Parts: sequence; C-alpha cells; structure tokens
Amino acid sequence: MSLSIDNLSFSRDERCLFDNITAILQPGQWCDVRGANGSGKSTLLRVLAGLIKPDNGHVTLPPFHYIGHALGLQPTLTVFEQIDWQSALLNEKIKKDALHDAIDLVGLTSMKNAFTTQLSAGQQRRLRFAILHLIPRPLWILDEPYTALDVSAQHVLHSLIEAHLQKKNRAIIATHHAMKINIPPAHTIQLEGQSCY
Amino acid sequence: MINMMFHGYGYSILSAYSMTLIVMSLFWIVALLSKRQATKKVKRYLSQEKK
Amino acid sequence: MRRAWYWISQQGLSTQSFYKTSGRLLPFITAGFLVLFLYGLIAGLFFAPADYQQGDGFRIIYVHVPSAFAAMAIYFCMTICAVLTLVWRIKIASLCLTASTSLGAGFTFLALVTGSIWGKPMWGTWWIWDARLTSVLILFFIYGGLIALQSIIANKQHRDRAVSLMTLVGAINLPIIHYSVIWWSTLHQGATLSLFSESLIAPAMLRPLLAMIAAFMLFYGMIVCLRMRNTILVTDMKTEWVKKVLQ
Amino acid sequence: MLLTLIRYDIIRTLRRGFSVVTPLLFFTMIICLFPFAIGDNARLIAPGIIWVAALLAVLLSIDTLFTKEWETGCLDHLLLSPYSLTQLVSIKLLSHWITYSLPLIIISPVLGLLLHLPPPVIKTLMITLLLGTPVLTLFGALGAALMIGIRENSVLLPILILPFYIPVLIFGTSAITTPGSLPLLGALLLFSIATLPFLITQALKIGVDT
Repeated sequence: MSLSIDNLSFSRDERCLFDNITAILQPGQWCDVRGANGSGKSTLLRVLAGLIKPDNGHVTLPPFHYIGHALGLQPTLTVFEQIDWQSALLNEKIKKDALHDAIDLVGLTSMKNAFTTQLSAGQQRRLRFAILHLIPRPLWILDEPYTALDVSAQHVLHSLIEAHLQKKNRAIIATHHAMKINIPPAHTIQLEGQSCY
Repeated sequence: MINMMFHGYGYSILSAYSMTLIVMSLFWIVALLSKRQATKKVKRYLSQEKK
Repeated sequence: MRRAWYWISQQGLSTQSFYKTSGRLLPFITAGFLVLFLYGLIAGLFFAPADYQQGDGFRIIYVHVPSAFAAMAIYFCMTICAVLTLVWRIKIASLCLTASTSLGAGFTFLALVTGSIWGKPMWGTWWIWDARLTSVLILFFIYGGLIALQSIIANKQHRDRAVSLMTLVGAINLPIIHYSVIWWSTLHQGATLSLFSESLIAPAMLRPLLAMIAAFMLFYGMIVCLRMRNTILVTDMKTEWVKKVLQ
Repeated sequence: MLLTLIRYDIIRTLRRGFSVVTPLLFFTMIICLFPFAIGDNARLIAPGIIWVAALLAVLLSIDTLFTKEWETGCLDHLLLSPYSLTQLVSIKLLSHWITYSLPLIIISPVLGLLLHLPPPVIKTLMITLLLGTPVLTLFGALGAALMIGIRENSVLLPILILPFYIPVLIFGTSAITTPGSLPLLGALLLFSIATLPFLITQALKIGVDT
C-alpha cells in the first residue's frame, strides 16, 4: 500500500499553517515533523489522519494508528478492559494471553486492574503503546509521543518503533527534539507557520 | 384624529406601522454604525502598519 | 470541469469580487427600496379601498404579510447558504448566513407583533394557539437558537458550519408554517397570494402589497450586503485589496 | 465486535452509579411540586405535567453526552474506527435512552396515580412517552454534538433544542385526548430515527474538524 501526500495545504482563520507539502514514504522509512509550538504540527498530523479536511491536496495512506495529545482512553474502564474496548473499536479479535503479554511488555502488569483515571499521564501513554504493539498496522502517526515519559518508557518506545520499522512498516512522528533511534528519518517536514499573504 | 381617519382602527394601524418602522430603522442604523466602526478599525490598523 | 468549479467556488465567489459587485449594486438596491416602500406605504394607507368586512383595519396587511413573507424568505435563503457552506464551503455563503440570522429574527418578531395587533380587533384576542401562529412562534425560537449558537462559538469555521447544520435541521419548520393553514383548520386565513391560481384580492389592494413585499426583500438585501461588507473588511484587513479600497 | 462495544457501554453506565438515578429523582420531584402548587385540580393537566417533567429530565441528562468523549480524545478514535460513526453514535444513544429515559417511563404510572389519573389514561400516557422520549433524546444529542467545542458551560442547549421539542410535546399530550395524533407522534419518531443519527455524526465531525 503506497503512502503519498501531494501539495497539502491548510489555513485556519486566515493564518496559513502549511502550504503544498509533498512526501512519499517507502516501507521501512519514517518521516519526522518538526516545528515550534503552534506551528501546525498537530494539525498536519490530524489532517493526515483524516480528522481534518485540508483546503486542498490529497493523501493516500495504508491503515494506520493515530496517537494525538489526548490519548482517547475511556476514564471509567480498567487497563485490561480499556485495551479490550479499543481493539473491539478497531474490529480486531485478540487473544487474552496476547493482551497480557502486551501489558507486561509496556510495564503495566501491576496496574492491570487499576482504572485509567488512577494511572499517571506516562502510564496512560504506555497503555497506548501496548495497543500499538498488540494490533499491527502498516503506519503509525504519533504526535509528540515523548510527552510525560520517564526513561524506561522512552526505552520501550524506541524498541517498539525500531521493531515496527524493521518489519517494513512506516511512521510519521511529530517531535521537538531528535529521536534516539538508529534509523534516520527519510523525510523531515519543517513547519514555520508562515503567513499566506 | 387618526382614529377618525381610519374609522376606529387608527391606533392599531399606527402602532403596527410604527413598530415596523422602528425595527427596520434600527437594523439600518446598526448596519451603518458598524460600517463606520469597521472602516475606522481597518484604517487604524493600516496606519499602524505604515509606521 | 473540476478546476473550473474550484475557481468559481474559491475565486469567482471570493470576498473581494463580492465586495466590488455589492459596492456597485448597493445604491440601486437602496433607491429601489425607498421608492417601493414609500409607494406601498402611501398607497396602502390612503388610496387602497377599505375592506368590506374589516374596514380600514385590514391596512395592517401591508405590514404584516410582507414581514411574515420576509421571515420565511430569509430562512429559505439561509437554508440555501447553509447547503452552500456545508457542501462546497463557499465563504460568501457562510458570511450571508451569519449576517441574516438576526434580520430573520427581527422580521419574525414583526410578523408576530403586527399579527397580534391585527388580531385584537378582528378575533378579539391578542394571541390564540392556532397552527399558523404556533409554527411562526417556533420559527422565532429557532432564529433565537441560531443567534445564541452563533454568538457562543469562537472558531469561525466551526461556527459557520454548526449554524448551517442547525439551519438545515430547522428548515423542516418552513413547510409546516406554509401548509399549517391547510392541514389544520385554523382561524388564520388561507394564503391570499399564490403564484399559480388567480389571487383572491382586488388588484387595487394587491399592487401596494406586492410593492411592500418587494420593498422588504430589497431592504433585506441591502442590510445583508452592508453587514457582509463590514465583516469582509474586518476579516480581510491584512489583504492588499482592502488597503487599495480604503486608501 | 459491536456486542463487546455495547457490553462495555453498559458496564460504563453502571459504573457511573448514583448519577444515573438523578434525572429520575428530578423527574419525580418536579411532578410532586405541581399538586403542592395547584392543589387537587392538578389532575386536569396531569399528562401535561408528566410530559414537561420528562422533557426537562431528558434535557438535564443530555448536555454532557459527548463532552467526556471530546475531552479525553475518544471522539478521534471513534472517527478512526472501521465502524461508521453513525453506528457508534446510535449505540451510544440507545444505551443513553435505556439508562435515562426508560426508568422515567417505568415510574410514570406510579406518578400518574399520584396525580389521580385513571388507569386507561396512564396506559396511553406511557405509550406516548415510549414513542416521544427517543425523539427528545435524539434532538438533545444533536444539540450536545453541536456544542462539544464550546468551553464555557452556557445554558445554550435548551435554547437551541426546545423549539424542536415543542412538536413532540404537542403531539404527545394531545394523543391522550384525541387518539388521532398518536400516529403523528409515531411518524415524528420514525422521521427522527431515520435522519438525526446522520446529522449528529455530521455535527460531531464539524466539531472535530476545526
């Protein structure tokens, strides 16, 4: 499944966030989105994910996972139920032991029956990573996955991304600082949030 | 006097027509006022930009 | 064909070309409104023959029917703008939509007030829960809801499309108003004007009525153009053409 | 797969605990106010009282329908799921109606007796409530969906939605005296079931799309 973005442009309240962005990602490559706060990084990722319609331009994507700033977790479910619910939402049948392995991988074994509201921000993000690992998708769209992660969580994230890219998958990641993974980004999209006039 | 002119319906006609005139002139005045305010605002912005 | 449509929907109907054309049309619309309004007012009040049943009381028709007509015509125009905003995202359509909500509310209020003033001598009460009156009252509340929704949402794009979606939902009320006199046997009289069959009103009375309806429509056009030009000036403050226009 | 989603929906509402019952208490308290206010001849307008109380109870429970999804970001994932958003929203509305409006209908005969209503009137009243409350939930959900992006909690929802509640109220209460308007209420229900879930998804997409 090809991944192509051609001359994507979007402006909000007469402020041009980005203009004719074009990129093609081959399997095994990942693309880095850089830019200061408010320069439209999250908006670009939401446009790619199809949540926001761009002014013009066209995006073709393989099936993907999207993690935004808000993690989209149901507050009144336990960790175990949360993953079950998210996979049901993605219409994926998962076996119970695979689910337990994923929880152990991201280091949430002790919190298996805790409610999502009792988890810290970092732990909630680890829960999202467990879902990433559990349900394979050819493309990951991650919006600043580093926020609120401690060192061990960052290590988990790196290993997940490296394994993901080795399996000939793709990723689009919006970051502030350089990602400490061994594969360099094939594309870097720099957003300055210039004005359109 | 108006009442005789309209054979007893003068007051209702007067009130209906005056209500209409009031509402329509209100809309017109508000539109013209905001027009003046808009041009003033844009002019102030343009003069600032020149400096 | 798609490129041509893209040009029309983005450039042709752009705010700048609208500003220019409305600038040229406005004097004519205002003059037309004044002429028709004065003619309708004077002819309706003094020269039209009195009604054999209601005497001079019927002259309120020259204010009541045009404002009721305007209230529904404005909502119909807003529904069209809503479809244009939601489907083709035409900027002028969303501008026209947000500019004409309060006008519609004003005319519906007028229709209700003049109707009840007319109803007092004829039916003996200021208000009865009749099908036509109730549906017009519902239209007034829908206008109120649209104005409230429009003033609450900050983001322009969200506001335009939320208001247009709500307008479409409220549009179901329009046919109900129109046919309410037919579906439910109501005290309110049937349609005196109809495009197809011969209307049931004497020509001497009819001419001022048509003049007043046209005057109200021109008035609506004038005010909407004015309000849209104001918002265009403010939103496009940073553009070149606004600088040239206001230099 | 949809079954697990429905199962979790029910689990989540049960976990909300006591707050599920508040609209029910609100409904009963409002109805009990009228006999104090109007005394015995509350019986004449009893169907109207019960209907207005049901309408207000639904309005009370509706305005936070989508705010939780919006704040936690679940709405994005609902949009990205292979199921169409209309399906997911319909499930959510159905479970909302079962947990909030069905108890009102179940308890309404007791309150009818409280207002000295004869049993046949109570029966038709329950039928009209059964047909009417889904329409109330649907229109309320449309208002809630339009307001997801708005931070300040204003009393906008009732202003936006009440005009559309008026026809339901008219047909609902008049169905008790003139049986002719019961089919009208049914028609209104079918119409809103057919069109409103789609409009609610559009409203949610507009909210997300800014």
